[in-house]
Formats: sequence, structure tokens, C-alpha cells
Amino acid sequence: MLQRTVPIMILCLSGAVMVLAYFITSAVSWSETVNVWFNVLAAVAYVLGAGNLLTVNLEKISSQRPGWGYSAITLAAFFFMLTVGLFKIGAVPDPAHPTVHLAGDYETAASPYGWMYDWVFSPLTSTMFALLAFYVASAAFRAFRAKNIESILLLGTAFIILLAQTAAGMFLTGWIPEGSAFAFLRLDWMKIAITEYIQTAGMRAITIGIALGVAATSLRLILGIDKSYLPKGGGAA
Amino acid sequence: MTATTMQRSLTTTVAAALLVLSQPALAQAPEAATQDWIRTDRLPLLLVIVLVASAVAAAIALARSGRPVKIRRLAALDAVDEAIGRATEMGRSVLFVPGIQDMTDIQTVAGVTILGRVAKTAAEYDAKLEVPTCRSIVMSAARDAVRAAHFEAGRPETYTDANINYLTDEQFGYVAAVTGSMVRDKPAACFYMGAFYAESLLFAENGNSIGAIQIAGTAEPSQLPFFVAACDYTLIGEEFFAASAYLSGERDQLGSIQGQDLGKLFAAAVIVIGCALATAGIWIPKLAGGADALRKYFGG
Amino acid sequence: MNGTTETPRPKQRLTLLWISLAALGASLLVLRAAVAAQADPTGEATRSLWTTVGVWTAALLTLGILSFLFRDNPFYKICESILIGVSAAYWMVNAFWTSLVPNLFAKLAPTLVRDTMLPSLPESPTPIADFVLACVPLLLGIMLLCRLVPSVGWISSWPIAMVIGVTAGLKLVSSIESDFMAQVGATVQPALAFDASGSFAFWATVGALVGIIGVLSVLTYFFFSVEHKGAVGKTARLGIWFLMITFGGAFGLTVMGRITLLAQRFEFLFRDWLGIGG
Amino acid sequence: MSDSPLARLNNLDRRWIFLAMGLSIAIPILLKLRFPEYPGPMARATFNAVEAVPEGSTVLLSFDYDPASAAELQPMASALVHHCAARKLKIVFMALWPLGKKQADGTIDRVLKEFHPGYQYGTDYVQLGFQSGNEGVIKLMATNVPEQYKTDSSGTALTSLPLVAGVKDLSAFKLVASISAGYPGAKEWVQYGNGAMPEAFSIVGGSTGVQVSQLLPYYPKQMEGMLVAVKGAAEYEMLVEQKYPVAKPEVIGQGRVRMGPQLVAHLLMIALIVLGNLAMIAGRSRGGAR
Repeated sequence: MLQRTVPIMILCLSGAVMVLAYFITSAVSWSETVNVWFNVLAAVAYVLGAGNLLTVNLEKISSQRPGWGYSAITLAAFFFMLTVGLFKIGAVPDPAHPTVHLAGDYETAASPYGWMYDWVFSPLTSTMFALLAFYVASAAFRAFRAKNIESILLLGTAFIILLAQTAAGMFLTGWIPEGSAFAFLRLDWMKIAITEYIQTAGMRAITIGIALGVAATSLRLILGIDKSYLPKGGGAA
Repeated sequence: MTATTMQRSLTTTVAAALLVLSQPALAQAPEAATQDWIRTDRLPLLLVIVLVASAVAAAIALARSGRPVKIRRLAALDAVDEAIGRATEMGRSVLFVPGIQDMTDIQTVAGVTILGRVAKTAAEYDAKLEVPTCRSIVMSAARDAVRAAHFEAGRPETYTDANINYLTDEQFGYVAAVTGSMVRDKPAACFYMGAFYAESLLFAENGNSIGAIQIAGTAEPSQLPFFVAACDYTLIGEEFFAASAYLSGERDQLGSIQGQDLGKLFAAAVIVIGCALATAGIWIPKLAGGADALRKYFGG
Repeated sequence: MNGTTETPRPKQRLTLLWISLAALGASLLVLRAAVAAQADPTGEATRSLWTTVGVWTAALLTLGILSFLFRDNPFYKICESILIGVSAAYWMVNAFWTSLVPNLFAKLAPTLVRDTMLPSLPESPTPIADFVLACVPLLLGIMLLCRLVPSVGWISSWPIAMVIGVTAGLKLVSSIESDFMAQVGATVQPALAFDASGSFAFWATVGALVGIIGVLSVLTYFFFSVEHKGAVGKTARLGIWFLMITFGGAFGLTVMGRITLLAQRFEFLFRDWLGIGG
Repeated sequence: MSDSPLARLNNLDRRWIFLAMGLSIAIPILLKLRFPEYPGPMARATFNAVEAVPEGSTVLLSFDYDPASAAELQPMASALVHHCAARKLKIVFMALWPLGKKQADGTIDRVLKEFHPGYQYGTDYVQLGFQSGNEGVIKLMATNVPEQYKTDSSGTALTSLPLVAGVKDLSAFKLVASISAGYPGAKEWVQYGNGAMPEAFSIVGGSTGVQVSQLLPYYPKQMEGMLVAVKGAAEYEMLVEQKYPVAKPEVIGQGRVRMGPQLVAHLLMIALIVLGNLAMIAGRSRGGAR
């Protein structure tokens, strides 16, 4: 009962309360309060995440599985960043309270934590992000093939937009007078027409569909019809 | 015994918290008394919510009463069994990515419920299922869901926590680790179900390069183009939310999908009537007022 | 199980290449730092030394990630390992200082937190209420951590149930309000358009019609309880076409931003690191 | 295998595509290639809107972005400031984003002081700086500028700065330009600035590529001109530089320099799509013959 019924009750009750709270004047701030709670909960949950990170990597190191050296690097980087961040090592003291070490600013470029952010974290993440430039190219080559009407529309639209994005578009069609009957052949015109009318309509319908999907999913959960989130059998580890 | 006391203490704490929460309101009681305690400005919204909710509830009730439930096939979901079967034959693993958001995003909740269904099939086939997560709480929820799936499949002994791991909260750190393990372990089937941002194409292109069958589902409109272009099957927006109900095969859940259709009918009706009124309003101003009122009601 | 003896030769050569590259970079680094220290005896040097080390670190890490495009290799794996460790810790530290300290510790023990961490923490007018409210997430957190103890592990599904319930409740309302209703309302518009002088506007009318038909046909595509046959099938097909144009357009519009990202990385490598093309 | 070369492209190692992409971005950066731009209607409308302001009038430039979007937006901001100064317009700078003030300061240093040394603080330009409040700032300025900004960014009272001493509300400006990376930005200026006094001034906006769809509905009715991302900046630069040349083109030519890799990479993408389809057709015709 404690393992199945209580969680369902908690879920139904908290869901229903949040729906009603939106309509009750004195309860409008509840969603903010709950948001703060969940941020704290997520912070506490890091104990689980960090624990898992440690277990997995320590296990790899101790059993000398292939690639254990990388696990050691991960752990070293993790503990270094965690230590300089939590203890604010090398932080710049707060001018108003120079005696309180932990009030210092640990995120400036002058502290080890800020240095790590500027020269390790940030270049790594932004280069990872920048890899997308390569993948859009390979995806365009591979996936934009005119196999049927649907794919012709997909690649045709992408083609028009790509052309219109650069000077090539104006070079090719810029000579068509703007006020003329053929102005719709101008690439810049086509780009605006596609984004403003067709894309807006498509995105609107997708959004309406998603909203209904979210609502139905929420209802399935609140009404206790979808119970797939519940654990079954023995204790969790 | 400990559980009951814990539960009792929980109830008292929650009650105390609720009391405290309402305190600011009590403090302002003199003015509050003269004010509405209900947000009357939000009543139109309440009406629409009740309408949508009752449509879903009615569809569920109808399904329960034994009325046949017909749902069109979703190719992406029919491919789930095939993809896992193929992975089993090839002796390779199955990768499931539940998005990069926390459980506070309903897409992640939907992703984890789909994970449960996928895990059940994987357990039946005895395929290895890898679930890297970007959040600690998602890791916990995913472990619960996969363990439950193994129980349902009648193979609790094959479950292990070891394949469901937290990596890092950082979007691109997570991507680096998952794409790295993709090219090393070469899973034969990749599922991307949840909230995705820029990483969608990074996953999909790397998955393609290792020859995996890729099935994606997300309600993040900006990432749909990349999944549609680069994956074998994509659940688009609403289809993604219908997927977990569809895969469950339960009458109640399938009924709720029909409820969603009623909601779309309602939306289409409002749009048709509204546009007709607005068009007629070009000549008959009174009707244009009707269209304006409709638009205003919906906050458009 | 000793994998190294079976490692193919080309891989070893590649590793050697990376190691020698790294060694070369490091020696250049030391050289440059030494020159910098000599040229600037005022103490500014330490600062610029760290910036130099930083630029070099960032450049090598950038190259390491880019090397993944060629193939998976030790250099990438090192970058990946560093990134996982650093970023996991980064978000944990972030959560500690922005969430745990101000929203939990400061509520549970305000005096202690004021003395040790947040001297500027204001006095709360309702300390007891704050304390009780802060106990809720603490309790939820403890219950979640119960999963570390097998005998009471089941209790961890309670806070997860609460998170899911609250999310479901909040999203039910917000999706209907800001997505469903707002988008339906925005679609309501006249299907014919006339310009200011009262004459028929052809393209604006086409645009309005496309907008309305597009929304309706895509909605038809999303119908689940009707097979896509006959008139419904044709409308759904039109809906798919709208979707494909939408996606194609979005794909094309995203490319520019992605190229900017890569251009910025290259600019960093060329200008800040190699000092060319500035 | 005796496949035709085109059909063999179907099995192309994607690393060749990566290499081509890398080169198409790296080479234009290294060589600082600048290609001619063909100004589109939006850029020309923006240019004309600034040209239409009578000489000696005051314009308001709102810097509503931060360093993260500077790559996309700084080129157009620089060109806009140069354009206004070349037309001898008085400029009032402000920011709705906390870091926007820094961006404006940088632009003043690099463009105004560099190319227009005659511009005097207080009489020719004023930096109001950042104030929090998002669209609230605009709303209050629409009725009462001195109430929102009692001093400029360095604490000098507005009454002692001749340029803004007499300013009551937004109608004192003939043109308002918002270079914006999101909320609050050009959209809010249209809704709350233009909405309050539709006839008093014209609005032009600069936007990032991502959020352009939010602004499209307002162009060209409420917003007379609009510059979109680096591309819009490059086109606008072209127009400005043709009429008002500068000694150091690298400052006012940033948009076009940044468009170099964009043009080459976009053309590469287009070529890839064409190649992919040719390869498919070539492969298919062989398949059909078999």
C-alpha cells in the first residue's frame, strides 16, 4: 500500500492542488514556492548523481577496465572543480565583508573556479556546440533527397531559405522589380512568405497539438490511469 | 512501523506547510475579504480546461464501457519491436536518451513512461538497454521504470542499475559523453524521447554514422526538423505524448487519446466559426464584433 | 584481459602523435611564459601567465573536441572526461551556492549562514514560517536519498510522485492557456483581405487562407482515432506538406547561427591563440 | 564496382563533408574575405528611415543585447551609430539590458570618437545607460523621460545636459532604434513606445536570426526598418559605406567580414544538397537497369 497507493495519492493530490491554486487569489504564488522546493530537491539529488558518478568511475579504475585512465581524469577534474567551487579557494573577497571568506566572489576570472570556467568549461562546451555546423552539412547531404513529394517540399524549402540567407539570393533574383507581378519569384519575398505564413501556420498547429498532448498526459497521470512511473518489486538501490 | 510514523510526520509537516503558506493571505484578510478569492479573470481558462478534461474523461469512460477503441497506427511505434529485435540479433545494445531536462518538464515524464514500455520489450528479448541521464532525479525515475518493466516482463532477475547512469547536468558535457559512447559501443537501436535542444542533430548524425535504427520523439518544435531529417522515425509533437498511451495498449489510455481528438475538433470548430464570423464581418460589422469577442476570450 | 597488446599499430602511432603534439605545445607554452615573465617584471606577469596558459588550454581542448570529427581518439576521450568531470562539478557548485545556501540553509539556520557565508542576508520578518517551509524540500530530499538504503528505498518514489504531480498540474493549466487557447485565438482572422483603399488584396488574402488551411490540415494530420483515408487522408496529406515546409524552413534558418558558432571557435584559434588573421 | 563517379558519392565518407565545411569557414576568416552585398528591401527601408530624419534632430538608440549576441548584433549597431553621426543627428544612448550599456560604451569609443571626433558629450550625444524595469521603462519614458532617467549613466543630472535638458517624453525623438536580442527589445518598443504615440517617431529594429519571427508581423507597418542578424547588418553597411565612406573599413565592415564564411558555407550546403540528389538519381538509374 505504501509503495503503490501512497505515491498515486500524492501525485493526484499535488496535481489537483496545483490546478486549483491557479484560480485562487491567495494561492497564486504557490507555483513559485514549489519551484524553489524543487530546485532545492534537485540540489539534494546531486548526492545521488555524484554518488553514481563516483561508483561508476571508481569501479572502472579499481577493476582496471579498459579506459580506466579516462575515469581517473574525470574524477580528478570533478574533484578539483568541486573543491575550488565549494570552498571558494582563491576567491576574491567581498569588499564589504573582507573577513568572511565564503562571501567572496568565486566566479571572477582571477579565481581558479572562474579560470576553469573561462578556459576549460566554456571552450569545451562551445566547441561541442559548434560541431553542429559540420553536422548540418552532413545531414543536408544525406537526408535531403527528393524521394517523394514530402521530401521535395522539405529540401526545396531548405534550399530556398539557404539561398535567400546570403547575397546569392539577391544576386539571382534581386533584378526582379519589387512592385511587378513577378515579385513573388524574388527569393527574399519567398523567404518572408514561407516564414510568415506557412511556418507560422505549421508551428501553430503543432503547438495546439502539443498543448492537447500535454493536457491529456497530465490528466492520465493525475487521474491515476498512467502508473508506469511507479517502481515494482524489491527495494531500490 | 517506521514507515507509518514517517508517513504521519509527513502529513503533519505538509499540513503545517500549507498553514504557513496561507498565512500571508490571512495577514491581509481585511482587504482580502473585500476582494474575490477566485481569480475571475481566469474563469474563461477554467471553462476550457473543464471542457478539455471532460472530453478526455468521457472518452476514457466510453472506452471502459466496452466501446471499441480504434487508433490509427503510428509507424514509429510499430518499429520499436523491430528495432529492439534487430539489436538482439546483432548482439548489440539499445540506447535510450530521455532528453536533457529534469522531471519538472512533462516531456521528460512522457519520455520515462515510454522508456518503461521500451524496457519491457528489451527485457523480453533480453537485449541490453543503456540509459544515460542528464539529471539525478531522472536517473532515479528511469531506474524505477526499467525495474518495473523487468517485473512486468517476468524477468526481474535480469534487471541491473548499472546500465542507467547519471553523467552530468551540462547539456554539451552530456552530449560529448553520449556521442562518445555511441561510437564506441555502437548500439543497434537509438531512442531519443524527451525534451531536446541543440543536441538533437549531434545525436542523430552520430547515430546514423554507426548504422543504428533511430526513433525520436519530442515536443520541442525547434528540434523537430533535425529529427525528421536525420532519424528513421520521428514522433512529432502530439504523437510523442500519445506514444506512451499507445504502447501501453490499455483501454483507458487509448481512450484518452480519443479525448485529445475531441479537443482538436473543438479547436477546429472555434477556428472555422471564428474565421467565418471575421470574414463576414468585413461587410457586417456586428459579426466582426463576434469574432473579436471570440479572439479575446481565447487571449489571442 | 589485457587490451593494449592487441591494440593495432596505427592507433599507437596516433597516440604518439598526440603526445608529441601536446609536448610541443607545452614547451612552447613554457617558453612564451618565460619570455613574458622577463618582459614584465611588475607582477602583471603572473596574471598574463595564467591568461596565456588559459588560451593554450582552451585551444588544445578546442582541437581535441574537433578531432572527434575525424574519429574517436584518446585526445577526444581526454577532453570528454575533463568535460564530464568539470561540468558535473560546475552545476553542483552552482546549485549549492544559488539554491541550497539561500533557499535551504539560510532558512534553517539564518544566523550561522549570515556569519559564515552570506553577510548581507537580510533579517526575515517570518523566521519560523521560513523554517517550516524549508523543511518541506529537506524532507523530500531525505526521502529521495532513502534509495541509498535498500530497506526503505521504496519511499524515494514519494518525492518523485510529488514532482510529477505538481508538474502535471502546472503544465495542464499553462499548456491550455498559453499554447492551446492563445494559438487558437491567434488563428481567428478574416479569410479575405482588403487594403486601406478598400480594394481586394490578392497576396494578403492568399496568406490569410494559407494560414487558416494550414492550421486545420495539420490538426487533421494529428487525428488519431480516424484512419488517414478518403477526405481525411487527403487533408492529412496536405497537413504533412505544411509540416515539411515548416521543417525545411526552420532547418534553413538555423544554419546561419550554427556557422556563426563555428566561426567564433575558428576566430579564437586563429586570433587569440595563433595570432594570425587578426 | 564500376559505378559512375556520381553514384559513388552515395557512399562518400562524411569526413570529406566535414573537411569542406571546415575549410569553407576557416579560409574566409583567415583571408578576411568580403563579398559584395545586395541590399534587400528591409535594409534599404532601414537606411531610408534614418535618411528621412531631418538633420539636427535627436534620435534614441536602445542597446538591448549582451556580449553573447554581440557577434550578430554589434556590426549593425556600429553601422547605425556611424550613419546617424554622419547625418549630423544628435544621439541619445540607452539600454534595456544590463550589459547593453557596456555595448553602447564600446560603440561610442570605437565608432563615435574614432570617426566623429567633433561629437561633444552633452550637446551632441548622451549616454543614459541601463535602467531595470523592462517594458516599464518604455512605458514611463513614453509619458515622462525625466521621471525614468533623472541622471545620465555617470550621474550628471539631465537638466545640466543641453541635449536632453528639454526632453519631456518620447516625442522628443524623431527616430527610435532598438538593437535587440530578445525580451525586452524591439517588440516592446513597438508595443509600448509606438503604441503610446504612433505618429511621433519612426522605429527601426535590429534582431538576431532566432527571434526574427517575433518581429516580422510589425514590419513594415509599425516598424519602418528592420535588420536581421549579420546578413541585415552587411547589407546595411553596404548602403551606409557607399554614401558615407570611412577611413577604417574594418570597424564598419564587420558585418560583411562575418558574412564571408556564411556565404561560402551556405553555398557549400546548397552544393551538397544538389550533389546528394544527383548521386541518388545516378545510383537509382543504375539500380533500375540491373
